[in-house]
Amino acid sequence: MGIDSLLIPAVMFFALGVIAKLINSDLKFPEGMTKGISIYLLMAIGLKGGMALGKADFQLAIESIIWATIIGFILPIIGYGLLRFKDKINPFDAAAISAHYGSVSAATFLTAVAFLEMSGVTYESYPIVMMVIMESPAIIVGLMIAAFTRKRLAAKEGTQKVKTEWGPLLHEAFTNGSVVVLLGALIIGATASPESLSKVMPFTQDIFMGVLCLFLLDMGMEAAKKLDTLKKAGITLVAFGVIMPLIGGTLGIIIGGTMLGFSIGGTFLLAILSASASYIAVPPAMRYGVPESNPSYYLTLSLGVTFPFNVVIGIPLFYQMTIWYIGA
Amino acid sequence: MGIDSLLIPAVMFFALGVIAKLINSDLKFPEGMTKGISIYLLMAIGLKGGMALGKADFQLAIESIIWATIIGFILPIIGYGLLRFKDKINPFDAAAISAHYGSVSAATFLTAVAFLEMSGVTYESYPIVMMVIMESPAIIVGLMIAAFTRKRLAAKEGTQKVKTEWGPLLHEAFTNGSVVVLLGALIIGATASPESLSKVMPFTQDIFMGVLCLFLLDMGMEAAKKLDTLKKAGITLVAFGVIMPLIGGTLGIIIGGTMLGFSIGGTFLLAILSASASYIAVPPAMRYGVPESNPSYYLTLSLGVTFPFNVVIGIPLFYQMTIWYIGA
Amino acid sequence: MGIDSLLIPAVMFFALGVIAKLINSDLKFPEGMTKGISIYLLMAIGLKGGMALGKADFQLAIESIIWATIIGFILPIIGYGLLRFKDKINPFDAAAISAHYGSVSAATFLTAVAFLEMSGVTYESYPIVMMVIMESPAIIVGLMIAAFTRKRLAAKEGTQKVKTEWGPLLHEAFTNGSVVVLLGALIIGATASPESLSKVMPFTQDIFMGVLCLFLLDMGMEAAKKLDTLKKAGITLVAFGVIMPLIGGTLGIIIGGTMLGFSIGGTFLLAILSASASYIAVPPAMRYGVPESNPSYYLTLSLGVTFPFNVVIGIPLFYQMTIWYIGA
Amino acid sequence: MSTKMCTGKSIQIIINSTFENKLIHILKKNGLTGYTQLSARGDGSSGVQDGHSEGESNVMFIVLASNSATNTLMEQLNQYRNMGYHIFVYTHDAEVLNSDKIQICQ
Amino acid sequence: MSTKMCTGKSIQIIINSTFENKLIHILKKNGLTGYTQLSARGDGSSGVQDGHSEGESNVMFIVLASNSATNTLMEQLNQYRNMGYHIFVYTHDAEVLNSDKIQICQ
Amino acid sequence: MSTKMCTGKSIQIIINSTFENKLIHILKKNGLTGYTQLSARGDGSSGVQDGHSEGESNVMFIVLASNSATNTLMEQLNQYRNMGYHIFVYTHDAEVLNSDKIQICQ
Ligand SMILES: Nc1ncnc2c1ncn2[C@@H]1O[C@H](COP(=O)(O)O)[C@@H](O)[C@H]1O
Ligand SMILES: Nc1ncnc2c1ncn2[C@@H]1O[C@H](COP(=O)(O)O)[C@@H](O)[C@H]1O
Ligand SMILES: Nc1ncnc2c1ncn2[C@@H]1O[C@H](COP(=O)(O)O)[C@@H](O)[C@H]1O
Ligand code: NA
Ligand code: NA
Ligand code: NA
Repeated sequence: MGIDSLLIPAVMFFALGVIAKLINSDLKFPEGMTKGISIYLLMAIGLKGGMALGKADFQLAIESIIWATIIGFILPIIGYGLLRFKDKINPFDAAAISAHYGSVSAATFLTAVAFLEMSGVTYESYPIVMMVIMESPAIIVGLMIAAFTRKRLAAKEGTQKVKTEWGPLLHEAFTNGSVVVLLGALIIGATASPESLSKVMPFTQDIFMGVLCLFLLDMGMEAAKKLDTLKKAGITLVAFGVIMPLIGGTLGIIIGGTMLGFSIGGTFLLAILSASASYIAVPPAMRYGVPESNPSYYLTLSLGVTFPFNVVIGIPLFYQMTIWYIGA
Repeated sequence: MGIDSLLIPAVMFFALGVIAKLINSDLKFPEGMTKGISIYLLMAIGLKGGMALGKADFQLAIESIIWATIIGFILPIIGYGLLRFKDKINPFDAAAISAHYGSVSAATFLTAVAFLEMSGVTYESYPIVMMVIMESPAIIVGLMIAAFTRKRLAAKEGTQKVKTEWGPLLHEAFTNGSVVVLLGALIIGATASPESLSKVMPFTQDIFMGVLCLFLLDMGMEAAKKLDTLKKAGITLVAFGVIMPLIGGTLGIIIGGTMLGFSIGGTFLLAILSASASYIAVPPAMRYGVPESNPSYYLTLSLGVTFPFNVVIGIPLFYQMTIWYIGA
Repeated sequence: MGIDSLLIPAVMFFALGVIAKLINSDLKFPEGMTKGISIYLLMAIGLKGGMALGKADFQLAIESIIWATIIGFILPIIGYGLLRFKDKINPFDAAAISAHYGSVSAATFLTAVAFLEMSGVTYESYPIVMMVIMESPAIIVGLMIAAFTRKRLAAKEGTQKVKTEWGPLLHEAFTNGSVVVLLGALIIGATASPESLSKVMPFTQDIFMGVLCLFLLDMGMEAAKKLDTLKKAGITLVAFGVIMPLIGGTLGIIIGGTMLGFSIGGTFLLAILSASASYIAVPPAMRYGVPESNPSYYLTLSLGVTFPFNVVIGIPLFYQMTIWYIGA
Repeated sequence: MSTKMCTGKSIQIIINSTFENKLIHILKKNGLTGYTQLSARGDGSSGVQDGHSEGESNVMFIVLASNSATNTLMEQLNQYRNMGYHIFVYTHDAEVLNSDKIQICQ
Repeated sequence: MSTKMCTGKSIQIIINSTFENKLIHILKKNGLTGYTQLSARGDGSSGVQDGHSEGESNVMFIVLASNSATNTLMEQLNQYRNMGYHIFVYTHDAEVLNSDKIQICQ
Repeated sequence: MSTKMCTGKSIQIIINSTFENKLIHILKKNGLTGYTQLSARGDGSSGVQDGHSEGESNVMFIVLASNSATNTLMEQLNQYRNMGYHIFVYTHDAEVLNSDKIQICQ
């Protein structure tokens, strides 16, 4: 299973994208194409989740939502602690970076779904709901830490304190485009009639895997572009980009397997969610809300280190760990 | 049937788009995506219509074309009369706005097609041809009214008269992109061999409904963006945006049911065509040809009032009216 | 078969595009759409070729690659000879133009594939590999001729000689985006498991023909846009744009039928490859590497003369010639 | 010792994209065969131009021209402005490297 | 005889696209209701902005304004700059054709 | 009391997009690490650049620099121009708010 998982087309197209950049090819997606594809992917996965959720257990859904919120709050706090250890990383950078790790990456999640489907493993719909929920809490944690830091520094230095503008930031945390499309499609998938949904499925189901390949080709190029900045980031940050998903993934397996009683497929997906780091919703929020932090760090880490780590190592690893933990 | 019709995915995605903007989400389609999708939709509907037309009655096709032209000329004149009633709206704005209502909205038409297909109701191919035809006449009527007004004002005020440039405007009326793709695909659908067309159908038929959902999501956002301007537009204009489709829809039912002898499906589609207002072909033509009018009014009305009115109320309403008129 | 071949939807959409521009329609694809579609087409054809290649003969594959390289070197030299005949075209323009004819046009190739599939004719996978290979050698020949010319002129005029920057140009010749996507998808198609590839096929196979139609619609518009410049180009160049594909196509039939022993389908595809002229990879390379040449000529010829010539006349002609040469 | 540059004007013209072809026509009639175009959005008295549909996009033209050619163009553009067209125009003094092929250095 | 134009400043502001709405808000508060926006990429101390994702794109705003309105805006933008926002601002002298509808000619 | 700004030049460079990386390289070699890029179309002696394919698109670079750095860059760009490259360059006087991080105020 281990190396096999790397030979699914989705992962191979990711590798192709990385190689394209490493050999300095001029391959480039036209502006807007990746964003268009990601709207499609979110819509498709949302509809799929919604259709499954329509037949799911209400109480377990609520419990999933609660645990998703808890994970979203805990992970950035753990991350912040790690980064501030021995005062290695300054508090603003630490706050902004760790916020990315409490949130999620839909592309990682979808690659994991592709992995399960290629292997014929079934999974529950709850992780899709959890993905929606986990977009937001981490942003709030990141902003709160930055606000406290700002207050403390202002008190110490006696300078005029910069007020955090909570309004627009909280708003952004809960209404960013990914959340809206995912949640909206989820509700539509759960409420529209099955016959009417079946007309939509050739678009949202049949061609899904192929579109994902195209998307991962571009993600590979983006990830590789970040490699340059890696040197500047330094060993501490790069190590963080590998250790943090290991912590998140382990936490996800425990919560999925024990607290929520998911099957192997569902537990594995929750592990991947927890292990993954955001690179769509959180970066703009941190740029706007924590302007004191250096933006080149967080994208480098989430896209250049953690995303490829999860796709290449995390997916087979967490799958094995889940089987071992739950006992196949 | 009434509320049911709102639960088809296409309409639900439209609602999602409206909500996204109402809660101020940053969801946004990349530049060009909507235009790309609409080229696809026009190509697909054109091919479909052409394939049906290949087997259709030639005389009825000619009659449909003649009636389409008549409707396209009559509706803007009715609209102009309504808007000029008691001199409420100035003649240039009235000319530009009413031109939109003689023309058609492909998205409204496609949502109506989706509604019929979900309900398993059959329909003739003639309305697709009529949609092509109805793009143009209203533009000419609008320009003619504006030209007359210009002449009258110049005579009254003795100022140097601004000459209307008919050439480029007539040209635009008959060769705009939507007309070319629709008409071209129609002819291709009617003349290419069925076997060769069957290779194209997975793209143009199977995934059609799904793509339409994506398109309506964006249309919902666009419609909601216009709500702000509604207040400035004033009650007269907003009322016009609701009354005009009722008049158009009724006219369409009478012509479709009595003059052309269409089935329930076909009559309903003609009602929707007549009720709908253009927001793609006509706005640039009016901007260029009637620069004296205020562009913020016409897009607000056609996209912000009439389009949602038709999708949410018009479609089930005209369907009931058609059944009642023809007698199921 | 002759006229029939023009009635396949792909060719008809190409004609529609030409007509759209001739009647000065404002139809226009949004920026980036064509590039996005062409990435998709290259990915799809690469996967398809790879899957076939997985089952193909290794030695014949190697031979194909060698012959592809030879064709790529010979054709631009023939072209240069023709253009320099009686010193008609200046050496820099001749070098840049002839380089386009040694390279290939994926859209022409795909239209030929569509033609074969509509006619139910089978073909080998080798020509797809040859398409990848033939992207590059011609660029190198073009650059070399230009470099020699530069040296000669500098010697004659005693001016300071401009050094050709080989590094970035050779690099571009071998790593341009089309080559990377095609070759990458080819390898993925040949190595990924058939089950995992079957999940990707609804996207890359089923909707392929439809997407190709959309692509050719835009290509038709682009080709027609070049017609204006044709007058400036003069009769010598236009004649070259027709004669050169005839030479290339004939060479392709001989090599495919005799040297490589391909079937009718495969031989025909190699003829089309040899007959086609690049308009994606080569123009930027010549712009950068041969700045002394006039860029408006080469795009006009490859896109405005040779591409439509091949689609409309070349495809049925070379098909007949292949049947006659091999004997059906 | 600095490279010789010659002085002229850079003319910036912002219009709705529906007028793009018309403006190109006007420029050509004035013998201004060189120009640069940028896709733009904006706001002003004719409402937000957010670039979503064709009728709601702006184009910004930049034309480098001699002082006298600039004056002539200004007069003509002013006429269109008086006819009701939304057209926004401003100029800067400019130094141009490419003295040879555009008619700037008299 | 040249068309009368009036003098003011063209203000160029380059910011990350996430601040787009905020800057529009600032402009409006200053009574600057007209502006032009261009999608931009770039490089500087906050790294390459290659336009790939929303957070890695720039926007270039161009605002034509009177000299005094320009001074006021500069002061405010400077404050944001001091707060840590990456904002790049420069101005040119400009001559504007549209004297009537923007508050340039006092 | 107006915010202190310092003077320099804004350099506008319009080139075919195939030269984008090369120009960035030239800028960097000159120590000009900040620049802004805009996607552009245009017309001129090398034909209409309508932005359709890669080889038919322009890029407009804007670089704010000190007067002396501008002179040096002009000389180098002029050399490329003499080699046959289509490159269109012009400058404006500019006042820059961000005196601290770019090498403008000497
Ligand atoms: N003061 C200004 N500064 C910069 N651009 C402006 C200004 N006023 C108007 N514009 C631009 O000109 C376009 C048309 O202006 P208007 O006719 O006022 O709607 C707007 O959409 C803006 O792009
Ligand atoms: N010297 C410069 N000339 C032109 N644009 C610049 C310059 N420096 C910075 N910029 C622009 O301002 C943005 C933000 O700059 P920075 O804050 O230095 O990252 C960059 O992404 C560039 O688009
Ligand atoms: N007079 C001009 N004003 C503004 N832009 C110009 C001018 N001349 C040329 N350009 C720009 O420079 C590019 C290259 O010019 P050329 O080398 O003349 O083809 C053109 O595509 C235009 O974008
Ligand atoms: Na996470
Ligand atoms: Na109508
Ligand atoms: Na060839």
